[in-house]
Amino acid sequence: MKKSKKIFIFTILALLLSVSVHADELTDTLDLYSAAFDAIWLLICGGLVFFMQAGFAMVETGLTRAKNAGNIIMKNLMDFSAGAILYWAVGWGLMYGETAGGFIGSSDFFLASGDTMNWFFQVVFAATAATIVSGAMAERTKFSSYIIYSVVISGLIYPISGHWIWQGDGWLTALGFHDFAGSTVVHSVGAWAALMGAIIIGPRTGKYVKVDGKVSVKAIMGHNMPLAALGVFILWFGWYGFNAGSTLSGTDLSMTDVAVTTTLAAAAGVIGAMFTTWIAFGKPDVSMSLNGALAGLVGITAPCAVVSNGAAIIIGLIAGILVVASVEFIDKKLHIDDPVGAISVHGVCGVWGTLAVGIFGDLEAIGGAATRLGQIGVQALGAAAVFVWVTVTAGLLFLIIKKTVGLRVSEAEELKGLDIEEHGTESYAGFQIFQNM
Amino acid sequence: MKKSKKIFIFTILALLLSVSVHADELTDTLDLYSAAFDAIWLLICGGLVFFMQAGFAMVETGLTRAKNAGNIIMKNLMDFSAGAILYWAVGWGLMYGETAGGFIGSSDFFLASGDTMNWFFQVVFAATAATIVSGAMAERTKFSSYIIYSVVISGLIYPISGHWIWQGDGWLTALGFHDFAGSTVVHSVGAWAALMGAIIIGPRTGKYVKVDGKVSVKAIMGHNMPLAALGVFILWFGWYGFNAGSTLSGTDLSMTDVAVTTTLAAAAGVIGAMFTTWIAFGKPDVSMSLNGALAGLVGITAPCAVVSNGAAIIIGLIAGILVVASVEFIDKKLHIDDPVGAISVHGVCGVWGTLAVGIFGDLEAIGGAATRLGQIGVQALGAAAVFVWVTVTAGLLFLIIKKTVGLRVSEAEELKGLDIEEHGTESYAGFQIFQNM
Amino acid sequence: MKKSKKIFIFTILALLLSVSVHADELTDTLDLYSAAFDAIWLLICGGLVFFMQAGFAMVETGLTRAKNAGNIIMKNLMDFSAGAILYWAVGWGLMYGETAGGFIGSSDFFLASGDTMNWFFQVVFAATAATIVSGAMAERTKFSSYIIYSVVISGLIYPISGHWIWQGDGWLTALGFHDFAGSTVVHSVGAWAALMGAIIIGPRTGKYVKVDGKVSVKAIMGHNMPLAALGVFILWFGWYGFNAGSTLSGTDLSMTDVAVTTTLAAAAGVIGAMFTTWIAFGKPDVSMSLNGALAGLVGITAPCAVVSNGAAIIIGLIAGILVVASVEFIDKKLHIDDPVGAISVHGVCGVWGTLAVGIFGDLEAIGGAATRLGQIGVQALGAAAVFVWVTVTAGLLFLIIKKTVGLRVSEAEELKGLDIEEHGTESYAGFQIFQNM
Amino acid sequence: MKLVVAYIQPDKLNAVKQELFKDEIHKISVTNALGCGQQMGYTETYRGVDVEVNLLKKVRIEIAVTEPFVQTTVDAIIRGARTGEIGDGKIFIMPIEDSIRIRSGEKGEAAIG
Amino acid sequence: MKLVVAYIQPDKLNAVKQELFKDEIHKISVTNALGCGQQMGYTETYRGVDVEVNLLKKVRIEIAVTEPFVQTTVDAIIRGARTGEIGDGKIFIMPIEDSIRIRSGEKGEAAIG
Amino acid sequence: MKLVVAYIQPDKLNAVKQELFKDEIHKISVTNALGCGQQMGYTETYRGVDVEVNLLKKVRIEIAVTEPFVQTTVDAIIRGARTGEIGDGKIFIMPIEDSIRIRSGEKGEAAIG
Ligand SMILES: Nc1ncnc2c1ncn2[C@@H]1O[C@H](COP(=O)(O)OP(=O)(O)O)[C@@H](O)[C@H]1O
Ligand SMILES: Nc1ncnc2c1ncn2[C@@H]1O[C@H](COP(=O)(O)OP(=O)(O)O)[C@@H](O)[C@H]1O
Ligand SMILES: Nc1ncnc2c1ncn2[C@@H]1O[C@H](COP(=O)(O)OP(=O)(O)O)[C@@H](O)[C@H]1O
Repeated sequence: MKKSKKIFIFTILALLLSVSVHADELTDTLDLYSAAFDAIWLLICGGLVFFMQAGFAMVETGLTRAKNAGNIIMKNLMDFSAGAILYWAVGWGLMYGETAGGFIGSSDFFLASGDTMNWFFQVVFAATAATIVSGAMAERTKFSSYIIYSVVISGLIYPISGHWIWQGDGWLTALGFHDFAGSTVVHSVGAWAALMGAIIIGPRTGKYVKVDGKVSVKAIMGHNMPLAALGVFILWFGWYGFNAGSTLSGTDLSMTDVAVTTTLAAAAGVIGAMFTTWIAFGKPDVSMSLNGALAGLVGITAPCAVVSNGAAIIIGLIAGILVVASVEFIDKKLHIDDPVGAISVHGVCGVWGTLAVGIFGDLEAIGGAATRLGQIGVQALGAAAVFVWVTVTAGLLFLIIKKTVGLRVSEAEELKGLDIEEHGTESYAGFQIFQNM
Repeated sequence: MKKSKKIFIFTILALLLSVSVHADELTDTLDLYSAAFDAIWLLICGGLVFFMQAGFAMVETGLTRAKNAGNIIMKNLMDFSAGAILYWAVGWGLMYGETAGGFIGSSDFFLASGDTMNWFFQVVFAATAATIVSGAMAERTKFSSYIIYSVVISGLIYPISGHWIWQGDGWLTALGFHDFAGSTVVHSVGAWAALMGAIIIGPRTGKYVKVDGKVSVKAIMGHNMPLAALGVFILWFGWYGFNAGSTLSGTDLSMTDVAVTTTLAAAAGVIGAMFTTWIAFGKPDVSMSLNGALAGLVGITAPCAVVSNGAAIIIGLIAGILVVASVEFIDKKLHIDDPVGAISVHGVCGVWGTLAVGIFGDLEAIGGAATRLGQIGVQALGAAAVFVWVTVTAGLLFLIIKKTVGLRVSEAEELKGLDIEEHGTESYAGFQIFQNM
Repeated sequence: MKKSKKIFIFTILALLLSVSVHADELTDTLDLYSAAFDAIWLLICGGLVFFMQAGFAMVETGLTRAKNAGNIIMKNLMDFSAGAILYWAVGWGLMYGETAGGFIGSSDFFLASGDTMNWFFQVVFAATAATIVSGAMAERTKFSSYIIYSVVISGLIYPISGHWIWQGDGWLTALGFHDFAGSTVVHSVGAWAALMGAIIIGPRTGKYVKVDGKVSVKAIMGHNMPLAALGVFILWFGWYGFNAGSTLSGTDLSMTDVAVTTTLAAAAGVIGAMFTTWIAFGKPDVSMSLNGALAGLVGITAPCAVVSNGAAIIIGLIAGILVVASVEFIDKKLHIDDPVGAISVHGVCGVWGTLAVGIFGDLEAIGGAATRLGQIGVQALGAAAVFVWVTVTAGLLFLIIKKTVGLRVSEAEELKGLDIEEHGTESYAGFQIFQNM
Repeated sequence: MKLVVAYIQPDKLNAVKQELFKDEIHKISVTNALGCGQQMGYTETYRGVDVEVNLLKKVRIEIAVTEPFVQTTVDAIIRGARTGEIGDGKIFIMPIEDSIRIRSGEKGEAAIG
Repeated sequence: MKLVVAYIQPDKLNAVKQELFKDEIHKISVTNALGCGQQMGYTETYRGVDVEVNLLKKVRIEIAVTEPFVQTTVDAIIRGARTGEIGDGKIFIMPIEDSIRIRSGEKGEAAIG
Repeated sequence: MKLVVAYIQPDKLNAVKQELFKDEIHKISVTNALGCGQQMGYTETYRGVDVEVNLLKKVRIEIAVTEPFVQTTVDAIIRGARTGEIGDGKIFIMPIEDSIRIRSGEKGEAAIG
């Protein structure tokens, strides 16, 4: 009996051992799976956000004139390309490196850590911020200057304010500022740089004509609405990667909640913008309705994970109305020439989305300030801080470029079109196009 | 020895306990993973189906005239936007809420259940059904009327017949009707509404000209084949989400079988349509070959999960031939003006696909009727029921709109183009375009 | 006490048993999950690679003339459609069937194995190889001949050389040849077929004009740069599926490393090409910069999984420079007319990428030759073998077609445009286009 | 020989062509044009800014005919293009001194038809 | 009656229109044209190959006027289009023998305005 | 002064330009046009429906020259455009009464070249 007992004990021990060995393997497998979820998720979402570059290119091309189409494309191609390499060398380190006082990252340059998964998902965001600028400064900017400032934005300006909010140890994070997918971090940064650029470079020739001392605002029509519409659909599609991917984890099931708030806000943005133009101008305007979709998307970007579906609809609706009002105001009152409405879409609606976190957000989910008013305050502070940071640095940048290499093409070049003058080619060879537009 | 025994026992018990605690955690983890598979899968597939909106917009824009391009775009933008909000408020509840007698859903309005994952995947299907109509009624429909009927389709007509088939307790489900991804539920519903719309609104001016009492059929050429082709490629791409995503589960490995039948049927559809036009008209027709791809895709949508690869090729081939014959018949015999062939692609091939389930499907996999003939009968019944439901309700809807706000723009507006008249803008500013087309 | 002991033992045994039953179930679940990762991953990546067809169609359409746009589209549509069915019937078996001496596959025709997951991911690669040819032979090839040769390429030429490298038992695999995602297997195969096609069919009328015995090279401008740019963005987007998907496993975490090298090389390719044209022609050329992106992508396709980020940038940069030099050389020296630069992008940069594996690759990760020089040698050998295989078989194929059905349309047809002559329709009805281009 | 130049509404081109064909006038040339006449323009809006369009799309027809055919041609054009509303268009008649058929080198009235 | 035909730089169209309107000349027709004159063309490059463009974009204006208005019209065009640089364009004056308003059938000088 | 108006096949534009240049005629204006002449149209099909195209793409050339150059111009055009096939086109010669160079205000024959 003793022996059998021993055998019994050993059997059990062996079994238990095998279970625990198995358990080790199991843990490894489960960890691998968990990592695989994240990798697949972030890779696909990152891919979708990359595809937004096509969306921006098409929207900007469609809403400007045929004679500058090639130039717009080159800008979009170049800002991603130069930006990606700069963000690899410097930007990522400044944004996600170890914090220096909550203000700037200071390690992991050249992606020394090898954290390719997160880098890939982040680089496409950096490129988004940079590319927003090209729309507002379209049809008059020197290509060489464009390369310079777009590199500085992705390599320096964007990562630093990004560090404050998304690195985890940033000073705005510490205050409880919440920006889930980047209404402020990405969109506002791009838009405020766009604002400074549009101001400093001045309007396109013929946009604001002085007649008897009074400024008369002229429309310079975009040349290809179907292309612009395609761009908006691509952006909307990519935005599912942008927002839902910002869970940063493939096992965070709230991703589908995010997809729904994103959908509803975008839809409401279209409706808001369309009816606003219908009432204001008498007819539903095509390009403003397209902007409305983007406005709703930018608006929901910050709060998408912490608001209800109903709130998402309200946020989108207001964003849609806001974008029309803002485009009108910037064009007709401020006389700042923003051909594609980038400042209104990404800046104004970016701020709106950031505040909406405070106004509609589930405070517990946010885990920031204790009171609603407190959260709204923190959100306002964050938006303001980023506004100041970007307008000052981007303003300086544009002024320096203006004084040195020059920011703007000559009037003759502008008249003839940037495609011929800057790239020596036409974009629609063979088509008969009115050049006097 | 007693003590050591006790220790031994306790150790084992503790170990076993830890294993079972671990097992609880494990179950949780495995459940989470299973849910994550579903969430990722449905979110991405839903995103792909959303992107089909861009495809529809481009196909419809490309196959109609330049002067109506902006209008087509607005319709596609608006039907998704208004439809999404309506489907959230009402449609989803009517479709997937608790059944009232197998005929209509009656709970979960405003997505009270919070089932965001399934709602997201379903809303893009509802939008697909609605957007099909715009193609058939293009170039002559009042924009305001369009909004009204598209809202009714996504909010009421589509969800109710959808309930019969996809909710689980619907009366057609009970009879064994099988429609995997929606040849009937989505495509036919859109197409029959399109049919009624096209009949009630009448043909475009100049499409059917009476010469000496005989109707002469004129071609009104689409203005942008590359855009139409891009649209078809986008649709095909999105269809992988449409069909493969309809497994509704990320761990249902049959998804790759579905992807293959989908690919083969679409390819065969192109071949079928191309050779048919080659033989019938003497030259391989571009836009009909593009329609052929869509015909194959619509045809395989219902049976994609229950047929062999060989059957998929036959289904696609026949769909490709059918679509050409049907476009000819509807245009030249019935004189119903469907600029993009929506009725033929989505309606005729939708029915074909639905019947193909019965003809080629693996009866066991379908789990419906006992005999092949029985299954074909059930499929025919389902297709017929949906046909009646949609033609009656949509017919009424269009007639009411016609009598009240009016369905059609004036002939002068039509001549000048809906872009200028309905939206006050041109879509291709600067291009020299022949308006007398 | 005896009884209690027995109970105790049985309890423990039962528990252990339940654990091990549970373990069986667990293993099943874990296996299912592993398979689900692969299925989801390959399906989505395959979808992305499918979408590259749209990219190719748009690039080729944009870089050729308006009067041939419909023809280009038909070719792209048809090569995928016919190719998919051929690859299902024959190609897959020849490529992945049981090897006959390392040279050719000999089983699994008509996908008898039912391995839909891998077939789906592979068919889109086969289609990519076939579609490359259409760009180089654009604007002058008979449509019927196009169908014939594209079917032979996807059904025969591509699968056989593919077998050598990717089937596992191929003779080049045995030698240690490494081509992760297909710089040689896919891109070079397409390009060398394109080379033979472009040589045998001859240049477009008016491309090389003999003036006083000296050949003067004329530019034939592409008609739609925005479309070409959209195509490049779509291709880049799809390339994430192409390269990262080539891990062939959803739990291979190196997928994100691949995404990063892919991104950096493409970006560097743009920069390389742009600055090269800037220096060489005085202005940054739009269409060559677009080619630069593709050059970088083709270059990194083979080595993407075995090189560092820094090496990826160098590979891309050199690819970008190479592509410009090669386009110049092929056009101005060899007088081979390749409207879209397919030979340079896919052939020259394909070889460059294949060699780069040897030059920059991590030898251990490659697991091929023992020394760097050895690996470079093997890579060169593989590239050369494929070059010989394709030029000989494709050359024969084109010659036979030329002698029998004829390869080229008449000069009158070419002048009038293939859209009207081959398909009886125009692609941009209504637009006023200069036909004398 | 005269050159009859007519500006008509774009959508009347087909009708005019048919009327001309009925009278056996088969040779015409057409260009796209923009015109500003008695017909007022209209206002578009683009992103909320008004755009005054006072150059409307017109079609310009040129028909070279021998003297006896001038009236026939003018009548046919009027039949095809007249709606009675502002914007119907104008016809101008200009002298042609010579006419040459490139293919054959024929000159004068022989080359017109 | 005369037909004043002017080739001007595309970007001067608006200025010319305004000058004409100031002088109460409201009826004009415009077509897109390509022109080759004293103004040299320029060179584009496409994929590294030079493209000589010697047909530059121009706008062609046609104005039918009665004799007394010819000079006014010419002056207005010159005011609107002149920059003093090569490429400013040309004006040609041609005889019109008759003019018909399609809408009313009016003929001669009555139909011009 | 005369205005030489020629309708030619679009693909002959370059050849005509070169022949004109050889004879030192450098100033021309070109517009796109559609023409209907002896050359029959062709039939396209769109989605199975026949489309009769009887307005074919042509290029319209205008050259203002002084009397002595008329024949040279006509000959050069014929050299460049003739293939001997139907559709080669037509040349019309019309009187010009005056010509003004916008840049300098020069008038008459001085302004032509
Ligand atoms: N004097 C003119 N010179 C040049 N073109 C003219 C002139 N008068 C009319 N046209 C052309 O004819 C078109 C129709 O003229 P409009 O005055 O609107 O017609 P109607 O007076 O018959 O209503 C104008 O848009 C313009 O293109
Ligand atoms: N003799 C001519 N015949 C036809 N068109 C002419 C002639 N001379 C000038 N043009 C047109 O006028 C445009 C401007 O002519 P250009 O000689 O460049 O002007 P300028 O001599 O005033 O600088 C040309 O591009 C062409 O379209
Ligand atoms: N009488 C005419 N009036 C106006 N345009 C004409 C006339 N005759 C010919 N044309 C123009 O010239 C082009 C070529 O004419 P066509 O008769 O086909 O040439 P051909 O007789 O030399 O073969 C026509 O397409 C048309 O544009």
